[in-house]
Amino acid sequence: MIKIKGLSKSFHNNTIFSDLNLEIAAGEIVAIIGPSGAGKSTLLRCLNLLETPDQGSIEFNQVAYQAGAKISQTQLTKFRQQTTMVFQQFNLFRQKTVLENVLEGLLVVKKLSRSEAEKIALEKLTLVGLVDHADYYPGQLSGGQKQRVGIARALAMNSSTLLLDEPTSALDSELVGEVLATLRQVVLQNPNQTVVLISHELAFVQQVATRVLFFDQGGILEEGTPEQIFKNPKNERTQQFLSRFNQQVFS
Amino acid sequence: MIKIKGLSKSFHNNTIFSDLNLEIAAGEIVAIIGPSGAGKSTLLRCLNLLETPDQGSIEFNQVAYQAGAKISQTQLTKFRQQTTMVFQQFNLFRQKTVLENVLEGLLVVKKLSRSEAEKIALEKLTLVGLVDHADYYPGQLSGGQKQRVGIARALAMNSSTLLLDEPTSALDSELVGEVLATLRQVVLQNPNQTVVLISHELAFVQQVATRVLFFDQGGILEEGTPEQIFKNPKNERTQQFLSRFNQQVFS
Amino acid sequence: ATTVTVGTSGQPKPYTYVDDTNKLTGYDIEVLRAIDKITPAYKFNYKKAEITAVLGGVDSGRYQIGANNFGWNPQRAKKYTYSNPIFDDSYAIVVRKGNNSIKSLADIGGHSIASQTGVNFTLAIENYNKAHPKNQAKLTYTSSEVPKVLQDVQTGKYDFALLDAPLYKNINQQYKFTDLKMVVLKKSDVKKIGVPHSYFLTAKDAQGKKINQALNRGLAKLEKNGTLKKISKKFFGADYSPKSE
Amino acid sequence: MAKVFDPQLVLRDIPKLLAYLPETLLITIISLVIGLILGLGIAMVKIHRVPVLDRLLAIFVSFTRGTPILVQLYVTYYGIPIVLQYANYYWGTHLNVNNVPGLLFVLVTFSLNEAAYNSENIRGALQAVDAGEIEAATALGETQWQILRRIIVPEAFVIALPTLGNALISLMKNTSLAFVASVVEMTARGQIIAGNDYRYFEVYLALAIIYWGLTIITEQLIRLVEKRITRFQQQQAPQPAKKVNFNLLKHPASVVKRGETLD
Amino acid sequence: MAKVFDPQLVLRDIPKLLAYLPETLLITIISLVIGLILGLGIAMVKIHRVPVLDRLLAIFVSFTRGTPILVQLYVTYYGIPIVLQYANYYWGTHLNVNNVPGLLFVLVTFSLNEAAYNSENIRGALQAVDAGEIEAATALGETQWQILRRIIVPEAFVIALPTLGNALISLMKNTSLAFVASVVEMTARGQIIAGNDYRYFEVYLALAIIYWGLTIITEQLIRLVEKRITRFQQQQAPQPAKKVNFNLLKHPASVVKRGETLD
Ligand SMILES: Nc1ncnc2c1ncn2[C@@H]1O[C@H](COP(=O)(O)OP(=O)(O)OP(=O)(O)O)[C@@H](O)[C@H]1O
Ligand SMILES: Nc1ncnc2c1ncn2[C@@H]1O[C@H](COP(=O)(O)OP(=O)(O)OP(=O)(O)O)[C@@H](O)[C@H]1O
Ligand SMILES: [Mg+2]
Ligand SMILES: [Mg+2]
Repeated sequence: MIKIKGLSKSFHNNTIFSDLNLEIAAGEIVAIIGPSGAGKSTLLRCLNLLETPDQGSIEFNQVAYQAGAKISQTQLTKFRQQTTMVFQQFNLFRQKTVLENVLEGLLVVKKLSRSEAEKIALEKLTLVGLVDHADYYPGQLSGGQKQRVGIARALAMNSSTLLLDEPTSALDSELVGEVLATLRQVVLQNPNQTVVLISHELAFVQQVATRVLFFDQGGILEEGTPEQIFKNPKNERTQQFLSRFNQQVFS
Repeated sequence: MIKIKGLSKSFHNNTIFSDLNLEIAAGEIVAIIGPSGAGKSTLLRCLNLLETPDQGSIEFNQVAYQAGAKISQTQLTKFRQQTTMVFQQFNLFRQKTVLENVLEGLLVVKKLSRSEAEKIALEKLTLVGLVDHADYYPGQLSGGQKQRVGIARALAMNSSTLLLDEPTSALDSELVGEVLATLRQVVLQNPNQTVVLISHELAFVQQVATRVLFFDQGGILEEGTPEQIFKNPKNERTQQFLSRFNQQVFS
Repeated sequence: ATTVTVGTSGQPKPYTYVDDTNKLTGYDIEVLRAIDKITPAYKFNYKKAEITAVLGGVDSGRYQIGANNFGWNPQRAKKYTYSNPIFDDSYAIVVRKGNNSIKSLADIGGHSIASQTGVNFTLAIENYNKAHPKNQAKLTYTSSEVPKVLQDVQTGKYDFALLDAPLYKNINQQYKFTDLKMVVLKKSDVKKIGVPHSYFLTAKDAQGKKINQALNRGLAKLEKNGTLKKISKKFFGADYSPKSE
Repeated sequence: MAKVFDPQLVLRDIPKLLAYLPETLLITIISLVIGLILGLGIAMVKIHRVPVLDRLLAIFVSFTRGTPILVQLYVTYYGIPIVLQYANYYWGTHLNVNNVPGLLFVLVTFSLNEAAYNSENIRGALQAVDAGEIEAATALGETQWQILRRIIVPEAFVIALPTLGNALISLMKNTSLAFVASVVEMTARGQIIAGNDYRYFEVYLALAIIYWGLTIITEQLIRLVEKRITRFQQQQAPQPAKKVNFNLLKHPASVVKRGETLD
Repeated sequence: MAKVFDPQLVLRDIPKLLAYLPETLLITIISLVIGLILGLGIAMVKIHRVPVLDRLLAIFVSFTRGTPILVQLYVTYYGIPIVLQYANYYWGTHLNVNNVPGLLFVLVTFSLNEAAYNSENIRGALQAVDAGEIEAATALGETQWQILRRIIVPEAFVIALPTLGNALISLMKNTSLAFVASVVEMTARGQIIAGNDYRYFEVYLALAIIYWGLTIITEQLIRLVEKRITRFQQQQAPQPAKKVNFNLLKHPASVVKRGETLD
């Protein structure tokens, strides 16, 4: 359960969004779509405080963050553990092996014992089909494999919410399928995993999302089930946006 | 008129192709398609001696090259002037402005006067729609604009044959159209310009090529008009190759 | 006893050097050791440093005594307190064998010489050149060591060198310059170069003066009991110890 | 002919000089370590633009890079006592650094010099660390300090190493100036030996051979370290035997309901 | 109290020292230019793996990087005459370097030193030049020499400049060692001054100020050059007013026959 209340964010007088309210129930798979520069990434990055919101509050089941209020390192860590993120550019630790990448958070942040941590890490690597590659370095993997390690690293933290910011847009089209398949599998296997996803892969969004938000002009212009949004968009800008997309994808 | 006779090329015992024969008439637009690693680029690069063939000869109207025979710098320059190349990675001179890029060959190789050279360069830049950007540096251009400068630079040399090695594959899909349109225009406007083209843009190949060669396993497996090759491939490997392509393009 | 630090560069031999057994010794050093023995108020402690650093060290109070075959000159006297003479020096011109044109300081005009900075010989050449603007000696400043300068005289790069006679004898023991000869300068020439003595230096402050007095008392005793003469014989094979008038 | 050059002496001098190798290495290693730590500190101050300190350190770095190290040794070793002498005289204090060993001044000077030279290099390396990895560690919940220690420093080290290696070699050769501050290391020892036998050229040749050897050894060590810490780049891992291929999306028909397991 | 430090002297010394600035600059600039040219040569030999020469130059570079420059000065200034003396003695030749001024030895030593230090840097820069641009120039028909001059060297210069700048500053400070070969530049002049008045500390301070100033000026000059030659990177050109858009392919209907003109 995520509750976002009155959230505002601007960069030097450039307001990205303001007074944004959003509730996401546990187990929802929320896809955010919208034009480039709308602020989708910024919103997502506010959820784990990679960007500091100017105003408003973000509440997870267990912990809350209030913009402007002081927050201790312990609280911050606790807040950040509510979410894990899979990055567009993978952002694997290049000096660490695949296994060490997945272990990192478990050992350093969760402070698990080595054996516990390894058990979890290998489990997640098995899930994404890379347990054979545990001793590879990121530089020795394909883009699709890298992103699957990113997913394993995120899953290992076992946080309630998974944040995905265009997890396939840095991949060649050949590798996109590989990663989307993994994601699909993860999502389908874990009914309680909340997911907030930004993606241009509308086909994918259509298949996995339980709710779609169309984000533009500093706010959520329209929301609904994939069915509603893709087949029957009400807002004119949504229509426009989707028509352009449909052209691009199906041309 | 290009005559390739008995051309062979290998890299340290790895034979890429051998005893290859091919004639291309003036004004033809020959597209070479085929799987990755087949040796398409190597063949194209042999045509301007960026790779030195091991055996065989290459003959243009005016000049000939015989593998193994000594060649003087003057002859080499003359041979290279028969063709100009547009590169996949653009390969613009980054320290030179757009105009200087186009001028380079005119001044240094053709030894034209500054004013003559500028006249030609501006003409070609106008053709590719970048005359406004004459004073930009490559770093300040989009990928599509860079490739159009590459085309202008090649056209300015006014050589009988234009070599294109996947001129759009380093571009975002948005910019591909821009470059293909420019190429199409160039090709259509100059009926005597011979073009040898490697491209994965089969739609484009279909539209502009006068002849298509399917290159694989060290040789030309099949050739014909676009109509023949795309609609009615005879060779099994060609069929296989095109079916995969069609899937990818139209899915 | 108060500990007093002596600064020395460990060269030139035989005034100050480290011998084959890795022990600091030399005429200046052994004289100081002898003074130390008969001066209960102080205890000397020896430190080696690069030559300019020895002078800088006395300036800055790092060393209380400088012992490095220091000669006397007015500029230096402004900065440091001089002890009584510890050594009766003798100066020499070194030329190639067969060169008979330089026999005294008066002959150096038009001849070339390389000399180090901060030594009396260089000042003497500068003074000569000031006095004979039409017939100057060709002076090249250098930071090369003396043996190199002597080698350059031997090869003809320079016409002559000016140095302490005892030093030349020592160097020649090592190099055996077959093509060089030494012309010992007469008393009158020696006076032009400077006071032909060497000294210990102390700082120009109250403490420096006190140490200086102790040094002088010690020197007087050593002269009287013949120790100075003994030390001189040991290092130079001859008596160069100063005689008080 | 006079024996202007005696190659035997070169051989004789080498072991005599090597007896002072520990001093050379001591100065080099201690200055290197302190210099790296201080250099990292300076780099951090620069990156975070700490007011005032930032400017002061910029002047310090500029001075250190802009003046010969010999002069810096003079300024610390002779300048500080002079300042204290004046202080004692005018304010009646009794400050005295004469009992502080010269080695300490040498170490301070070389460490500061090393810090100044390395700070720019370290700053560059720190800033070249992939921002994405820092974000990833942040998102995992690591603290700033953990990120610095676990992600930033190891990566920056790889980037900075070649330049740090060059600085180390310069440092090692510069230790030959320590004699100015009464510290006897190899070069000083060489001067003392030559003071005894007047054989300067031979000693300098012997020193050249030793320094050259040291440099070659150091370069090899650096190369070893480099090889170790860039394992992640070099090693061409065997390509995976089987290519994992989840062909799910290719067949939109095979939609699986949530909660079901695949495979 | 004795005047252990006289700031007035520092001020008096500065102009005296600056009178010898031309010597310092002369040595620096000539050594820099020759060093760059030789360095480029060494780099080319290394890149093209010229047999034998390649190995010899590697030893030369290793020696030069591995030994203090002071020692290198000794080796040339002391060693060459000794070698000739022996040659003359044993083979009866009449070689003589007495008339060769010390400055030449200094220039040779510094140039070679600079060449050795820069060769690696230049090699790295040459190899970092974009292979694609070289291919493009080749395809246009430029000769190897034209490519080197017009494409490779200008690009490599941009890459190498920061390191070359540092080498230049080191060189400038190292010229202070030229006195070993009896060449009087600023530092030597300082020692001569101090040899007269025994005010070493003041002279060294004055030298520090001058070298610092020189370094700052040099750094600014390098920055200027850098700014000029990296125009192509920095200048954020105004975005084009209208975006050119040939919308031809979007409408496959509008196929034009060859030879027809569009627009
Ligand atoms: N650190 C920052 N400083 C200043 N402006 C920023 C910063 N990060 C993002 N912006 C601006 O905020 C706006 C929204 O950016 P954001 O990345 O959230 O868009 P987006 O919806 O994710 O777009 P895209 O689909 O292209 O990723 C953009 O105009 C961007 O330029
Ligand atoms: N310089 C080289 N040295 C060694 N092998 C090379 C070299 N250049 C190309 N090859 C090899 O030659 C083969 C043909 O390469 P080429 O680039 O011509 O293929 P291609 O048909 O253009 O493929 P693609 O569609 O991927 O560009 C490949 O196996 C390649 O690895
Ligand atoms: Mg985004
Ligand atoms: Mg290719």
